[in-house]
Amino acid sequence: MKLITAIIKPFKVDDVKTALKGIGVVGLTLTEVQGFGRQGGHTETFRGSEYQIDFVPKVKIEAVVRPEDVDRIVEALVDAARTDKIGDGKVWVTDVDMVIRIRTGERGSDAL
Amino acid sequence: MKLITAIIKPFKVDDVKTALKGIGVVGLTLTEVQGFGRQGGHTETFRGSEYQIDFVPKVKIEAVVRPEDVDRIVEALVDAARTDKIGDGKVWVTDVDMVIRIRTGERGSDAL
Amino acid sequence: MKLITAIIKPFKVDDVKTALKGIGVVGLTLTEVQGFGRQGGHTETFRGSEYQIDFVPKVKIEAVVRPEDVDRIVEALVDAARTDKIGDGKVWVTDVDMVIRIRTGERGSDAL
Amino acid sequence: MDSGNVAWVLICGALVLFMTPGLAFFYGGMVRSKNVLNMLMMNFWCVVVVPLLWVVVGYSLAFNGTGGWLGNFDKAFGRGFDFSGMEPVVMIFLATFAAITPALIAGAVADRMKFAAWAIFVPLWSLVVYVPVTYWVFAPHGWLRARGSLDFAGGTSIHVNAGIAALAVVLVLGKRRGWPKEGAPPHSMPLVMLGTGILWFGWFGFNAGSELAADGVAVQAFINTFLAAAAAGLAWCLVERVRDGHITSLGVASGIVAGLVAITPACGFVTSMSSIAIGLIAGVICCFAVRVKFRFGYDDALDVIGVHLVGGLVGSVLIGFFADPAALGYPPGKGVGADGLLRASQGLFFGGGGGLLAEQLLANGVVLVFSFVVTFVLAKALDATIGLRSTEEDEVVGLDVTQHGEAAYHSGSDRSMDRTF
Amino acid sequence: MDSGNVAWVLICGALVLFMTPGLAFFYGGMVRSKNVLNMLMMNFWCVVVVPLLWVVVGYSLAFNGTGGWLGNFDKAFGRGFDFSGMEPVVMIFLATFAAITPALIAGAVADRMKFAAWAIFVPLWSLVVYVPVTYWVFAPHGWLRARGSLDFAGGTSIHVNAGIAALAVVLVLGKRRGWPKEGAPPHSMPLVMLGTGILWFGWFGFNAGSELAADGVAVQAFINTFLAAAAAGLAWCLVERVRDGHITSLGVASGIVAGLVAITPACGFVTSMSSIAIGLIAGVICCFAVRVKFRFGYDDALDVIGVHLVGGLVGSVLIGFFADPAALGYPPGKGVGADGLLRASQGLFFGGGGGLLAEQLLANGVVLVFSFVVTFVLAKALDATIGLRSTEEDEVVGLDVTQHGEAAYHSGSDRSMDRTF
Amino acid sequence: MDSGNVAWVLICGALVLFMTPGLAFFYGGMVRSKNVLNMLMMNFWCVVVVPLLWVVVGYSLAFNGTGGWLGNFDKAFGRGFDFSGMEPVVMIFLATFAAITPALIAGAVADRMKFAAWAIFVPLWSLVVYVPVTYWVFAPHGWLRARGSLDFAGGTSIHVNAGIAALAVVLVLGKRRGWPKEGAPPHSMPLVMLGTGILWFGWFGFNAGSELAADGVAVQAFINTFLAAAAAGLAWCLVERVRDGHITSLGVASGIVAGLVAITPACGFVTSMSSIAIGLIAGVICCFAVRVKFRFGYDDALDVIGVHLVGGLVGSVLIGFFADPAALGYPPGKGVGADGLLRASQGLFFGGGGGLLAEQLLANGVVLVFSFVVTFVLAKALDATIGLRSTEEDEVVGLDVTQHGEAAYHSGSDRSMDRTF
Ligand SMILES: Nc1ncnc2c1ncn2[C@@H]1O[C@H](COP(=O)(O)OP(=O)(O)O)[C@@H](O)[C@H]1O
Ligand SMILES: Nc1ncnc2c1ncn2[C@@H]1O[C@H](COP(=O)(O)OP(=O)(O)O)[C@@H](O)[C@H]1O
Ligand SMILES: Nc1ncnc2c1ncn2[C@@H]1O[C@H](COP(=O)(O)OP(=O)(O)O)[C@@H](O)[C@H]1O
Repeated sequence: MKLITAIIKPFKVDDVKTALKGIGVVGLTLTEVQGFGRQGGHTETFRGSEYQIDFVPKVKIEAVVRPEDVDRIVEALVDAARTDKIGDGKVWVTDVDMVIRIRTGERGSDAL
Repeated sequence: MKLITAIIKPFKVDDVKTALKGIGVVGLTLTEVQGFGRQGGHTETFRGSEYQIDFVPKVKIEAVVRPEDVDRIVEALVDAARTDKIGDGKVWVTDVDMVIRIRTGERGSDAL
Repeated sequence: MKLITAIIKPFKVDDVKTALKGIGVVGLTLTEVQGFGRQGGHTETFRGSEYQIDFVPKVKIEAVVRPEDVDRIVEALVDAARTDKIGDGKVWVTDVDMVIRIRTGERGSDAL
Repeated sequence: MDSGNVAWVLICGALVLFMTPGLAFFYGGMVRSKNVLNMLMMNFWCVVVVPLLWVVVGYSLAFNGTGGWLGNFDKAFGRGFDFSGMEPVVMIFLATFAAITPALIAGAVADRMKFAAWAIFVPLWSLVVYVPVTYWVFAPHGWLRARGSLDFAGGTSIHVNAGIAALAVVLVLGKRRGWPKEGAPPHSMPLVMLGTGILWFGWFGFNAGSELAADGVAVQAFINTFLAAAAAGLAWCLVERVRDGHITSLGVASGIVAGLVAITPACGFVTSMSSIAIGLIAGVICCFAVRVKFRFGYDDALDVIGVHLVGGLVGSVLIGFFADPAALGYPPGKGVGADGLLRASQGLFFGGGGGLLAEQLLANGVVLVFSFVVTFVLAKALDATIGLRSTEEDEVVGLDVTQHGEAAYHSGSDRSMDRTF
Repeated sequence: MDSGNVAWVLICGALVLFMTPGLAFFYGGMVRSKNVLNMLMMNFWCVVVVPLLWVVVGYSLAFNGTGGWLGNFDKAFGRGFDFSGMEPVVMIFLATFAAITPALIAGAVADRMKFAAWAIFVPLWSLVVYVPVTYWVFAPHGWLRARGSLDFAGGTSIHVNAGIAALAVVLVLGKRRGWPKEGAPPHSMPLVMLGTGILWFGWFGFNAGSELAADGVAVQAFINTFLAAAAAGLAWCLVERVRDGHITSLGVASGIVAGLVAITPACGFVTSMSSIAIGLIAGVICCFAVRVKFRFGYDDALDVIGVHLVGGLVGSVLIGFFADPAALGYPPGKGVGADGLLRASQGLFFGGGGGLLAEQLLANGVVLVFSFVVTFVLAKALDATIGLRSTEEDEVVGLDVTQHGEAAYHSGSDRSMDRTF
Repeated sequence: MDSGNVAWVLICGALVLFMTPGLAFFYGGMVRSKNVLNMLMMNFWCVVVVPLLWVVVGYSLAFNGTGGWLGNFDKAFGRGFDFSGMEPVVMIFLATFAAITPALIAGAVADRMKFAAWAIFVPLWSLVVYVPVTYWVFAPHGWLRARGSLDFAGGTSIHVNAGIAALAVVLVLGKRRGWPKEGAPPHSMPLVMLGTGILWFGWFGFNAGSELAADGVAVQAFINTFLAAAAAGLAWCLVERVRDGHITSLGVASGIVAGLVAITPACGFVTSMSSIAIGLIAGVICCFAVRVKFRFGYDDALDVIGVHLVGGLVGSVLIGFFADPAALGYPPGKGVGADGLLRASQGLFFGGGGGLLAEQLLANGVVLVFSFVVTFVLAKALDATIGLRSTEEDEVVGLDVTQHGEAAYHSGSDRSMDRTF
């Protein structure tokens, strides 16, 4: 099994979800995160004091998938998340030893 | 070292924590996440407009553990988190190259 | 590629960010998490009923980096995050199969 | 028709109307974020449904009579009011009291009651419990009032009445899953403190407005409302400091409300110093009373019983000791009050003997029994028909989504969602 | 100068001032957290800019005249007020009305308007639209009023006026990206409910204060304000229950506001039972009206048109049917009202024939056309010069950060940030 | 006893009571979520403790005297009030002033003060600083007032007094860890804006109620309170626009409060146009004053000094220029005011020469010195005994959990927790 992790722009969540659903991804987990990167942040002013906010809101999407599906899914994800503007985010893939469905105890691809 | 990641139902957090504590897990990290899966979500209505909310609140639990403990811990976790209802969640295990305790710089199992 | 994951004390975020920036880390992702560990939590009282709160607020930092940079970065991170008080947190490193920049589709170290 | 009195009672009416949202936030902050809208809705429902009922028939039945037991229909449908006199002012002022009384009960049934059941419970309870009790205690010829029991602004008819009714409903409704082993800390204490501020602010209208005139008694009631709340807030803080080691914001908020409840029946009959005493006593007693539910195992989620029932009883009984209408310039025993029919005697501490105390005990005893029995029967009937309790699944998911199809907060700073119409 | 009347109108003025923050929270809770401060600012901007304009020149132009079309400058710069009479009280009371009227429009343009454009739009609109319309409808000699049309507290001059202006602005401004396919649920419903509570509370001052005295008509207006809000809230809930299967908190809040809007023009001319009827009708109609935007494709973000324009029209037209000043003790047709110049005739249902209805239709028709045209031109002019619309990038990032350099919430419990000065 | 005046002053008292929760939210929204309950508690503590002290002894010492320096005990323990006159109304009205004054200081000591120390500081400070200063400035025979200095609603005795006391306390208390390098942005700006709305609403009672009657002067004070707040809010916005490029919500809120502070001493002595001038001046000056702390390095966390001390001084000194009691119908120099003892002279701009200005400078100078010295000694004494400052560990973890055993928010939508009793 492989774990696909993607950091995307929040307003792209629906598009990505729809795209992944479209190619048979039946489950994923989403986390609200904050990103630091080339995109840079913004400044805020409170009573004349300026603050540099380096972190911008992002969404992290994690999906455990079958190894053979990784390339298709990553491709679909990247297409759906791309806006061609800086800050679109990253996708990375890591190896998973095993996955279990809590409800049934099923393992491996049956657990997805 | 191995990293156990579990997505569970929020109201199961206490049970899972107690169970893991019981079998000697001394530390873990929790994140509030939102899950998309078979369980499906719900609809919300605002001034007559309907929205399909596909994501349901879940909690992600991460614990770095000794390889030899993985099976016992996963088992305990699954038992504690199971409600036999759809949406109970997943557990997956990934490999960890090294772990360090920031305070002491200890590495490996001493760091847990 | 390697993924460095660190759990640190929230008020250390700026120091850590600055330190990593200093040694050339151009991007990272931050998540507000809650930690359970040796540090213990605190009790809260509501109308005379006590609650034991085991989880303390922490921040999780994730950075995908080149394998050869791991040691330098981990070291810098640990130094910046250390307060020598219990609860400083952990750092762990996992292997990453591949990483892609969504905007450009670049892979590997070019994606960072 | 004196413009100063009209201005005073109208603005007091607006203040009391504002109390129901205040109560909604006070309660709503204490529940988990999955149930907060349901709590707000239980309160807002009272304020849209009950006032209509009040104007259509409630007021006439609760105030317009010559017998001791119940009013008639002469003032039903807003008929027969003379707008050159105070009566329409009084009618609408009291509509806000009718609205907030069932809302008090919402705190006890939090997190688990089917909204449909609540929606039906509220108007029925107002008619079969609130209206008769109000007549007995408040109406010029009400039998409990005629006997000489005193209730200036609604300690017996509102707080004791709603508090005991809350007990009856929770006994039928049962405990929340996990309770008492598990508890759910407030999802937003600032919301609770906002509710507290609004309640105190509005309570000046509730108590001092009940004089129905801007005169010396209203001033005394205003002063007492201020002091009793402060004294009870302080008392609760001190108990917490000694007992728990901490002074909590929920503690001071609870104490303030307990003091306001306790002074409600007494505020027009006691002196400033007595109001401080009443506040201190109520603060201490209620601070312990909120823990009684763990001993007896009834799940009064947000302590309606510990604060409103107990606080109301404390204040109402203490009238028997502290009442000093003479000091306030009432001709004692003579007909006084807005309608000239009130008989205000002295309390035990001020040369009045035990007579008044006895009447206070009787009046509250009567209300306790009547309200508990009728409410219990009503709750049982609803449970047997449409069912009071939400499903366990709904309780886990939360009442906001399951009862109202809404969620209170959507944090995702700029996640938008597809509309499905 | 009667102290009771002064006290009443002053406190009502404070209540109406409090309504603008209330409106800000009502609207602010409905937008996403990235745009909430911008929404609050659009409202607060009105309350800092417009009252100054009002005292400097607005009041004099909007009320102080002898012709039918516009006032003069005799009372400009706060000159010429007699502080032993009611006029300065009336002037400042009405300043709060002037402030909240443009604020109503903010709900329609939410999430996408450049703040600089809003900052300029507000004072200009107040001068070229609000001032003349107010003179025609409200001023003693205003031509629409002189003809006999009735508007007790601002249904035509405020809600219809602001509602149609909102339509004109959104037509120039265009839709939010993604709308109507995507929508954005309220980021904080408790904030919406807080706004609702404050609005209802303040609306008593808005309506009953408009009598400018604490008398029987004020009492009737107060009662009607209470009942119509409750009736409309109830009606909206029932429609939702039947149509959507759920009763929502946003629904009851919307219904309450719709009822308050609808009774605003009528509250001083109808009986209690008529106010319930008006509330029920307004609640049902507005509950459907808020969905019209999807059919016609104008992006009225927070339903200013569906609630304020439609609700205002409903109430204003229903005066033609329900007006019954005789029952309220006005000498019908004779000169009455605070300035002794009002001609209040009976409505269709109460023996008045269709005359009043015709005047109501005329008055609202005139305001609809005038306000739409002038506002449309004004919006076009601003768009052509400084531009009305924020960049798409700013819209995505959010208006709080891009327009105001602030974020509404900083949750990180103890993350501190480096100050860069 | 005029019912209109009683109604007016009572409702104003309720409005001022509501201001302390308002201030709590204004401050509470500006701190991090780990410290918000502590901030709310510092405010609520004032409102439960000080009014009791006030009725028991404070009022009598602060108002009931014949000498120039301090009152006596004749009205202690609520004794000796005639409820057919205005005095009890005045006493309770002023209790709310006594409560909010120390609460103002809370903004300066945010995030780091031990709650136990605050709990003791508040009543002591009220007795040794607030009571004498109030007597000198406000009491009929107070020496500063007798000399002819003017303070209509508490600019000198409340805002200057609390502002300079705040400076004394923070000098003893020291800076927050990380300050000024690090700062902590507001955890909830909507909460700040809510506080702002409540403060403005309540301030009408604070200022216009201080006339203690519903008459022409009250109307002028009401108008001025409205206009100065608007003008200062606008001024602050314009400075921000020019200086920082953005108009912020915290900016408009700060400006509004600065204007309210500045007009407080002047509202009953100046004309409408003068109040606009005072507001504009105060808005600009305070907008720069809040940055002075970075130059001098005192950690006035939420700018009590920059807004209340500076704003109070500005308003109080400008009385010397703008006072025009003649235009307001006061017989100049003659005995006027509620107690008939006030001597109101003209300001420099209105033919009064420099006399009044000199008195204003003297009065504020005296209060600055007295309040600073006594407060500094008091703070040092507390620091030496129980300690003012929380531990660094507590400061990092947050004061809510460490001082009160509570957390403000529990977001986990349905996480429940084991009760340990
Ligand atoms: N090395 C990294 N490790 C983890 N997350 C990263 C890394 N680099 C960037 N990110 C995440 O991706 C987001 C976008 O990256 P950024 O450099 O801003 O733009 P782009 O993806 O177009 O290069 C960042 O906000 C951060 O959340
Ligand atoms: N492939 C996956 N990758 C990551 N998370 C998943 C995946 N599938 C499911 N999840 C998580 O598990 C939760 C429960 O899964 P779901 O399919 O709803 O029920 P069940 O676990 O009973 O099959 C989801 O809400 C989601 O958070
Ligand atoms: N085995 C673990 N797996 C994942 N996270 C852990 C683990 N142990 C500790 N943590 C995280 O590290 C934080 C600090 O750990 P703790 O034991 O409290 O102190 P220390 O790091 O000084 O040993 C915890 O709050 C938790 O978030």
